[in-house]
Amino acid sequence: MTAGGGGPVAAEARGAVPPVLTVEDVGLSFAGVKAIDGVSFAVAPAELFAVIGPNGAGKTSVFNVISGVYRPQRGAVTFLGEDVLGRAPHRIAAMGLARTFQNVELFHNLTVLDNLMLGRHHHFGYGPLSALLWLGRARREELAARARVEDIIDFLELAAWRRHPVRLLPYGVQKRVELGRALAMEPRLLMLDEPVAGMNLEETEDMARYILDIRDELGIPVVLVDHDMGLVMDLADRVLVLDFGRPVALGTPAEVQHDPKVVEAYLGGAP
Amino acid sequence: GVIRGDDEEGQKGTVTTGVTNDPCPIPVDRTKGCIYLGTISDLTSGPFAALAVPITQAQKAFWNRVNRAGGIGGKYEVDVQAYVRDNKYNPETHNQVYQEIKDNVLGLTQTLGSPTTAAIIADLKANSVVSAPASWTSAWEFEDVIVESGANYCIESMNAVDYAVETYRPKTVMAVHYAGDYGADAAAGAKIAAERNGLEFTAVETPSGATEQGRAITEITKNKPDLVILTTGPADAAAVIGQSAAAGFEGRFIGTGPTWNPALLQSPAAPAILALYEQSSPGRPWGADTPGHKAMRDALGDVTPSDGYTSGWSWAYPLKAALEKMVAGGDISRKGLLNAVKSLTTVDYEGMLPPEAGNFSGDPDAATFRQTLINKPDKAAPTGVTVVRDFFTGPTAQSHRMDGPCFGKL
Amino acid sequence: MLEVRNLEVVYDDVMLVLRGVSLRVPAGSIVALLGANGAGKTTLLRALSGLLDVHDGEVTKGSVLLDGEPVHGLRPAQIVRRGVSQVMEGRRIFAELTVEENLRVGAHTAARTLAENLDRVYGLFPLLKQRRANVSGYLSGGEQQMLAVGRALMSGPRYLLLDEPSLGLAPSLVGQVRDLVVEINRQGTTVLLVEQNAPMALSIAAHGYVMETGKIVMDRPAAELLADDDIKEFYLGLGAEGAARSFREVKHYRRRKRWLS
Amino acid sequence: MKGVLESLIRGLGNGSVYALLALGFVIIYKATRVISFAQPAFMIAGAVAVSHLAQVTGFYAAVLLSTLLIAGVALAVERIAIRPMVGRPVFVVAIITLGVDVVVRVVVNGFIGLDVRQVGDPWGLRPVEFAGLAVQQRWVAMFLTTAVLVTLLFAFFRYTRYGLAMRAAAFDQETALAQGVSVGTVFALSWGLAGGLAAVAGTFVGTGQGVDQLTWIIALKALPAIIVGGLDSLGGAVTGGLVIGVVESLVQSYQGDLAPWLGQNFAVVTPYAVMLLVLLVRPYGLFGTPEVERV
Amino acid sequence: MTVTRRARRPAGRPLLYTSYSQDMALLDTRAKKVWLGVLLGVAVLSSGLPDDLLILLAGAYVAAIGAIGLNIVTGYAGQVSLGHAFFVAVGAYTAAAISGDPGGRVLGFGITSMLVWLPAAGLAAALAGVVVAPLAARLRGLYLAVVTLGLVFLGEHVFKEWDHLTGGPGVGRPAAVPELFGFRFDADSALGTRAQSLYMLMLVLLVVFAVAARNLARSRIGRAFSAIRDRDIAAEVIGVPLTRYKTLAFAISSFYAGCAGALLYTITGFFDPGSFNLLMSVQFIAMVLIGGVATVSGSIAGALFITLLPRLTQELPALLPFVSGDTTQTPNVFQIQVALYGLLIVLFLVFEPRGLFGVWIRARAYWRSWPFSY
Ligand SMILES: Nc1ncnc2c1ncn2[C@@H]1O[C@H](COP(=O)(O)OP(=O)(O)OP(=O)(O)O)[C@@H](O)[C@H]1O
Ligand SMILES: Nc1ncnc2c1ncn2[C@@H]1O[C@H](COP(=O)(O)OP(=O)(O)OP(=O)(O)O)[C@@H](O)[C@H]1O
Ligand SMILES: [Mg+2]
Ligand SMILES: [Mg+2]
Repeated sequence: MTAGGGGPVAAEARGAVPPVLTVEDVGLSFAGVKAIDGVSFAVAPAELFAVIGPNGAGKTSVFNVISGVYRPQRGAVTFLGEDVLGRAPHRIAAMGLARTFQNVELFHNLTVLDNLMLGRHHHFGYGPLSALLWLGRARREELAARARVEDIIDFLELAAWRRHPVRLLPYGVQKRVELGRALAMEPRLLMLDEPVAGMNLEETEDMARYILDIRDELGIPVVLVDHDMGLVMDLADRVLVLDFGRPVALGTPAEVQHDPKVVEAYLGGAP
Repeated sequence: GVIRGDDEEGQKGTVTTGVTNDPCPIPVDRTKGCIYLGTISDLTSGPFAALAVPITQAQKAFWNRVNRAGGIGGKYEVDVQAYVRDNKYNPETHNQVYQEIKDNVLGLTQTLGSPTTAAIIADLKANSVVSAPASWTSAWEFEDVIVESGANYCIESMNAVDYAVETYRPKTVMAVHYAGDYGADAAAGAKIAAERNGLEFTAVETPSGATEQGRAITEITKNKPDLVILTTGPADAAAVIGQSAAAGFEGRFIGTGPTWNPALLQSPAAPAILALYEQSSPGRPWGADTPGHKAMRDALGDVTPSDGYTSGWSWAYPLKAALEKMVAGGDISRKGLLNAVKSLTTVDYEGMLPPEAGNFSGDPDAATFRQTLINKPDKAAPTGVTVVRDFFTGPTAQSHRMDGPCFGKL
Repeated sequence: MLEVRNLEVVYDDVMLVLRGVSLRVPAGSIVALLGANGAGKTTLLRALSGLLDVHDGEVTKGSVLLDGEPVHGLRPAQIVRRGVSQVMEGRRIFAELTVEENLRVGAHTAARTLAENLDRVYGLFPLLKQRRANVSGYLSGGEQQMLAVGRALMSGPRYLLLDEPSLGLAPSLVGQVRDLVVEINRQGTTVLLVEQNAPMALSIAAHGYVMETGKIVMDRPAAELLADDDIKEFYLGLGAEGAARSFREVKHYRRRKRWLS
Repeated sequence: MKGVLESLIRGLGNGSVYALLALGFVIIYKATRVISFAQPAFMIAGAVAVSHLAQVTGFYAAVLLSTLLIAGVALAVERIAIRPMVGRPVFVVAIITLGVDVVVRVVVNGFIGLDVRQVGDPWGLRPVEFAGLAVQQRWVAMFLTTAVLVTLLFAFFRYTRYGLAMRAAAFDQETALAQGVSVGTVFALSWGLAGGLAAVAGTFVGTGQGVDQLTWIIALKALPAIIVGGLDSLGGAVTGGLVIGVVESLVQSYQGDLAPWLGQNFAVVTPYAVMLLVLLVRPYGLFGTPEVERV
Repeated sequence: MTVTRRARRPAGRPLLYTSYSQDMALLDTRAKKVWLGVLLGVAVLSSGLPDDLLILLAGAYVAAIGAIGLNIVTGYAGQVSLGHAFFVAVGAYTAAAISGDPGGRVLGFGITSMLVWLPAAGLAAALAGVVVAPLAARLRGLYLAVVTLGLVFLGEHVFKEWDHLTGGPGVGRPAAVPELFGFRFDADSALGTRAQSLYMLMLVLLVVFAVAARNLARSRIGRAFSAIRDRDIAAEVIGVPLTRYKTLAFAISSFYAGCAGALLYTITGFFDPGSFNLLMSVQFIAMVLIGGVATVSGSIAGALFITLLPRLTQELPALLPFVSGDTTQTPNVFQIQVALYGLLIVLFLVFEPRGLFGVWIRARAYWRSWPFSY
């Protein structure tokens, strides 16, 4: 899969290879609140799939269901051909599902470096004993991991912050670190929850660039949630629109953008 | 490596570890040398602080009097103030502070508590550091370096039971006691005596803490024993006696020495105590009329009377005797002191205890002192008790063979 | 009028974050404060509402004047009582309290006007009214953001400091928040608006400041800022010819503009 | 049967003391998320203060004075040692309270002296006949006093804005400050109340058997009580206290016969056993609010 | 990856590394190497101190091992445990029983070699840790703290009842025998006094345990612990199994505690079931907090501070002439000693909540930014 992957590529991919992720008729409610109500979609390899919708529409909840944080009352979730519903989050992560969080969920007292290294947690094979002794295996694996992490640090231009505890970093940088942590997992699918919220234009543009590179050059499919329409409409191959947990529209940016339901439910007349 | 402990002997003025030719820090007579004795006691936060404080104070007064009376063999005065340490009733702490002072003292005029002393006994023996314990557990009968005074808890409660048998003809005896060297020791004595007198015996171990006595009280009121041998602390004793009586119990209580505290007569349990309680003890109370007691009262001046003072004071006599013997013998050293102790068969307690109480020679069984007293509560008396039965040895104690600490036998 | 004079703020006794910032928020106006991440905007707001020492930060130089009286060094509670109230960055709602309880806490200093303020906020955010009894920690990000803004209004402040209020809000809501700010301001509350969404901020502000690494680098009427080429390029995302750039065109190695350095 | 009831009533009596102590812990926890290990010291201080004052002013006045006195002491401690810690990790603060406990207790021991001190309460060990049961008056007194105090507290937290302010401050001090909540005042308030409650509890602990240098240990009983009830629930504290008291009392009376294999004096640890059992079922105690977490 | 891997000098790092292994080394800076060298030197030299101090320090070193253990579960993994005393006890009794005299009053198997009883003690405690972990894993913050406290009380009860093992309260039992290849560390020997041998033994062991802990901390496991502490949901979502790691944390921490317990009483040679109480747990917590959370060096500093404090406070009253040595008066020296102990802890934490480590950080930060005062 090579660069430039817009709609057609994805379409072709959908035809050719089985989807990376499928969500079928998922329903989730909390004490009366219907967070998700019959949502279905599929993400093709190397597709850049966006989910948008008003606040409280259920976007984050969908992410939480897929990554195993919430257990839906109904529906099915298949990742890389396996049914992952009800699996513990860490096992789903080990399968290669990485995500970022809407409100940055970094490990605040750890340095950027450690946060990224943690992304690689399930790639390590050594156990407590060799950890205590720091002999052969532990040392070897740690060095290797460090090398991969440094690549990401270069890629995301985090070198300057390498040793800083993330809690002291500006919000924008924290978001980048979180992306880095997800990349360090060497994911088969990347889910980004509002990656550019609270960023100024410059940073938004950088983030856009990173997302495109990840998809185009690493060929990692991405599910993107954000309220920045400029970003979503420019980057996404396909867009799913939710409202009150229900799917309102699904299609290419061009299609949904002019869908009156979407305009009325979501876009409003805002800048 | 250097072996420490005796290299101070090289220093000028030092005769041996803990003995100098220079006068004491607070001398009566500057021409005399000084013998240093250490004190390791429960002075602040531990369970026995209330007793330990007066004990320590009394011993200070005791040695002060000795010094003013010309010291030891006219050659030395005794200092017990330079090396006083707080053990918080914790074995590790006890050991730590002991390590701190051990190279500066000839012996210990007080080492309080059994588990605490056990944490240093090995070292005491290794360096033959003669020490006076501040507890009457039967374990001390079997340690040469420990110079205890007065009968141990085990004997004390044997006598208590025998006394009760004569006086109240009980059929059933219950020992309500703390765990360990104090409580279990007394309970064991009571058990032995009960068996010898063919009485039905039960033991109820109770934790410390006034609200924890519920079980003891229930056991007492449920089984209604004719006699309860009580081996706890004062507050708990008040709870047990008071509430059992409130619940209609009418049997007798006899408490072991440390169970008593004069303030119990101000407690709500006072009526019950006056009605049902007697108290055994290894020595005569504060108010007793003997030269020793009188000397003590004069020496201490106007303090709130407490038999902590009485015990502390009387415990010091054997050490005084041993020191005099050592100085007379000329071998002024820890070994010398230990030999002096081993050769003591009697000690002059100035009437506080019979001279035989100070027998430290021969085998433990023979040397064990077996006389105790029984007191009854008395609002008029300074420490709230007066003697009803002076020093006596009950048949059980008489015939009992001391072949190991009692608390092991419960 | 809220005025900051040559303010210097240091964190942990060592990290100098504000290097002599000065700005004025005239009573009754809306003032926008733009700036890259880490510029020090939040720090400035902390200084204004007396929350620095919670972060081991302190004002080492300069002063903050509220209607001419110095207020730096006052305790936060006192500052709130004087009518300055802040919407903190990152929502910071009391997750374990219900929506309504959150609002009540917001009204801690204005118990008398509680009822009317409550109606006002529910009027502005019907969604909150629906969720009034829900535990706020379970609200969605945007819902929490509304709650944060609503809570700040509960003390009926004269000066409202907003730290990125549109963060995480759906476009339609961003519009609402903008109108809301205008409305609040019309009702007589002075607003200092920290925003990453520059178009939104400048579209309603009378005056704008741009902050870079602890210094104010631009201080112009909003209209002028909107016209400024740099602002156009770096905050509004408009190409030179004035049309919005597509994110796909953005070059990774694009030159970075810095006003100083 | 009679035995069971009497044992039960004794349990309720002691339980209501635990409840008072537990309330102190909970109030401080509600406002600061800290378990104050200084409570035992305040408790014993209260009892000792009463035992001295009672001789001059009589019992009831003494209790009132001592309550105010200890509340004052608590306030001072809070101002000096706790207030500077606003925004600090709670466990650091917890250890500080521990240091405070040590200091206060040493001072108090000085006032206890060698003897057991009596608080001079009017009830003594006198029982009242009560449906054929001999019930000690002091237990009735404890129970009633606790009931009254609890009602007052509930009213306070219900009808003033401080209840809410406390929870807010506990959850996020900075944000609470930003809402104009004076976290300092909240802290002071909670410590003052807790100190006062401890003093009352201490007095009751002293009734019947007096106070000595070890009495403070009883205060630790409140810890399992607050866990059983839920760390941040006033109602929970009361329930927890009573449950612990009753179970303990019943175990004291019957475990010896029913389950001797548990060893003598299993009663001493029953509070903790109960606590563990409750937690197995409810990780936040009976009434504690679960931690809110979502991503 | 798009960018090829380069071991180049990373921007913004003051120090130049030519390889990651250098950068990831325990002592990554010259300063650290020097400091450690100096400290170890001092430690070794101080074996010339008077015996009583050596005994005290030996105790402090053992305490440090325990504190490091607590720091692993509480400092790194964020699971606050007041149950440390219990695990210490398990270790102490395992060791004592294994090396105890078979014919004696209390349980003993007569295997005196440290090589046997030290690991055994650690493992026994670790096992206990694994047993409580499942419950602990469900609890949060202070709930966990108080539950683990309950563990201490339950343990105390068991140890007091089980007098065949413990000798019973107020009586106690002899501790483990520190014997290695026939050499007795608890007796004067050609190599030095009892105190000196014990001191060196504990020093060496402390170094071993400390290095191991540092390794753990910088490994995947240490990182996973910190992740759980900072944000457990996020940790799980990036692939860290919570329960498994919480259990692991308890196991390792308890292992340290067990070893500390086994060693601690070889110094006094004797111990009593009353010792393993709330106070002990609390002292360990204090060591961790005063030293600095989640730092090994901090734990050691904290242990030294707490263990030496009483000795210090003993000397202080001597400087205050007005207080009397008369134990019946208030205030007397002994009360002041205890009060000072509490007071110093309070003062210290009020003025430096981040602990001794915080002091060091401040100093360093200041130094770093020198000559600029910010
Ligand atoms: N754990 C939970 N408990 C109760 N309600 C929840 C929970 N999680 C989500 N909800 C509710 O489900 C609905 C959807 O929440 P979700 O976070 O998915 O919205 P969203 O689309 O991410 O909104 P936003 O764009 O503001 O982040 C919201 O109304 C929220 O209140
Ligand atoms: N508590 C703190 N301790 C030390 N440094 C801090 C602290 N808080 C912030 N900083 C530093 O101060 C600088 C300014 O931070 P601040 O949050 O004010 O920036 P900002 O303009 O609000 O950024 P954003 O737009 O992301 O909110 C940043 O470099 C940050 O690292
Ligand atoms: Mg969301
Ligand atoms: Mg900010």
